[in-house]
Amino acid sequence: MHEEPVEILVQLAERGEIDPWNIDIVDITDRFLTELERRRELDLRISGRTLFFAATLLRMKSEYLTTDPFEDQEEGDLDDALEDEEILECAADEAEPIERLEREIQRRIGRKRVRRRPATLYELITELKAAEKEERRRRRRRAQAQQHEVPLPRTSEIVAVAHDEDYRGAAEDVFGCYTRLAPAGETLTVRVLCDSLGKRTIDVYIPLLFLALEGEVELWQEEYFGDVYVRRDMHGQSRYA
Amino acid sequence: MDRVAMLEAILFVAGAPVDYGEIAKMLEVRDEEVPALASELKDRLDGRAAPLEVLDSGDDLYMVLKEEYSDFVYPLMRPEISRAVLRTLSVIAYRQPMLQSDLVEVRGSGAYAHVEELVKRGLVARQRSGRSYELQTTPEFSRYFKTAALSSVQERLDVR
Amino acid sequence: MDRVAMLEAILFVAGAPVDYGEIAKMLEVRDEEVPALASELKDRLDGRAAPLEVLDSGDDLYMVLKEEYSDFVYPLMRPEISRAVLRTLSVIAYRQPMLQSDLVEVRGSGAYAHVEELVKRGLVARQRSGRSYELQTTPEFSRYFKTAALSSVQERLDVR
Repeated sequence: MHEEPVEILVQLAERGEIDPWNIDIVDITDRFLTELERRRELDLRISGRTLFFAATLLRMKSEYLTTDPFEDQEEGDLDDALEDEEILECAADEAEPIERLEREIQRRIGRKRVRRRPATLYELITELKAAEKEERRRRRRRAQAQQHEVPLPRTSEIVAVAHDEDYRGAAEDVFGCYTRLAPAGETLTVRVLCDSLGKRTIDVYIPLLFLALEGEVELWQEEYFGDVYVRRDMHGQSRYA
Repeated sequence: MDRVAMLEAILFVAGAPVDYGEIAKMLEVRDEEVPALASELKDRLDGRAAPLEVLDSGDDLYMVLKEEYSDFVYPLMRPEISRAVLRTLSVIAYRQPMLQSDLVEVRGSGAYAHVEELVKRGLVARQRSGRSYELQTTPEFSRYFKTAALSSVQERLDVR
Repeated sequence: MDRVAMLEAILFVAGAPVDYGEIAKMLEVRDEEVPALASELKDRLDGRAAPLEVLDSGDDLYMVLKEEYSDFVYPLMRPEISRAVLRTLSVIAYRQPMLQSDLVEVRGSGAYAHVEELVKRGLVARQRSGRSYELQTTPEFSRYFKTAALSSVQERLDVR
């Protein structure tokens, strides 16, 4: 009796002669069916056997796939000595050079640990400076966001300011006042600037927004409806100074 | 085999500080003998003008490049602490003791993972304080950045 | 600064073979001057009984533990690659190109997992060949062996 191809494969796999992992069951089944059709010998009994063998192979494959690799490894570690003996038995003539090779590989691969250098104090300081800048930016953003909740200037007022006196002129006035009151870039409140210039909040605040936009000053607010603070942005390159 | 060379081999492979206890076990000596071996290794390294030095914390040994050589080689290498984590560390060092909640305000929510890493590296200590944690740098921090006193670090960090 | 010590510093941090060209650039010397510096470094290491050795392939330099020290240190320091995986890698390197089915014959069914790990580490390449896979080491693996002077073993490694 002729053995069918799939049955042969199953026997090979059961005997450990082939790796079920590497069998393309779909391909083999297709080829088998094509061959049967070609011979016009299609018969339900054979088909059933084909499916049975295919299913068996699939089960073997899934069993292989679901084996817990860690379970395997733990056993593997215990079996190390055994495996080593095994290899000596299997290939006595090769055991010695392979052992030498193994030591050489370990020496070189073991070295493979890319050393990372420790961070330096200089870098720590650099990062601190960066952190401070970051925080200022964050505060500014928050301040700007909150400004919209503080009495909002009406559009007509903004337009009026921008038209009546050109904004650059207004910004120069406000900046000049700031530098007089805070020559070293100290922090002031907008209220102080208004009092000093004798202007309405809106007439000082809008030019300040322009100045902040240009990086001349920083504006922030520490609490809702609280004072708005102004400070010279030391990192900005002043066009007015 | 030469125990001092064995010690060098251990420190060469480790690439990180190694405990006295571990070294003693590997060399089959008593813990108390480790410092003497370390000091002999130091002498040998100096003797042949090696770019390496052995840092002895009293608990562990660490073989690193001497500073002048690290200045030369390190620009070519990546630091072991990422910039983002280093930035978080710098904020903690500057503001310590600092609440973790305040830190997150400044550094964003990524700071939780940074603190985790810094605590694991032993550079930051975390202590429960009310609903948050209080953070501060450890003595290991000063050792890492090779500064004797924390106060001097504070001064040098005082960039404002 | 002392160029030989600078070379040692570079090799200490590298963790892999470094090209002549790269070394020459860092030391600001010509490529042709590198072998002389390497040989001077070898002398210094021998002079103070260091456990380190410089391997010179003619194209690159690699600083590793001397064999007797690596035999002592690696089993204790718990290398990332387990002994069993290392043995599988050695068999592949020795017999390459080799069918996976033949490997399993020699190393047992645990070899499937070993190959998986070695492929992931980029040390072994796997290519379908009929019903099995053909295995061989990768150029990444060979990079560490350019300098090997292992007679017959070396020939095996030069297969590719």
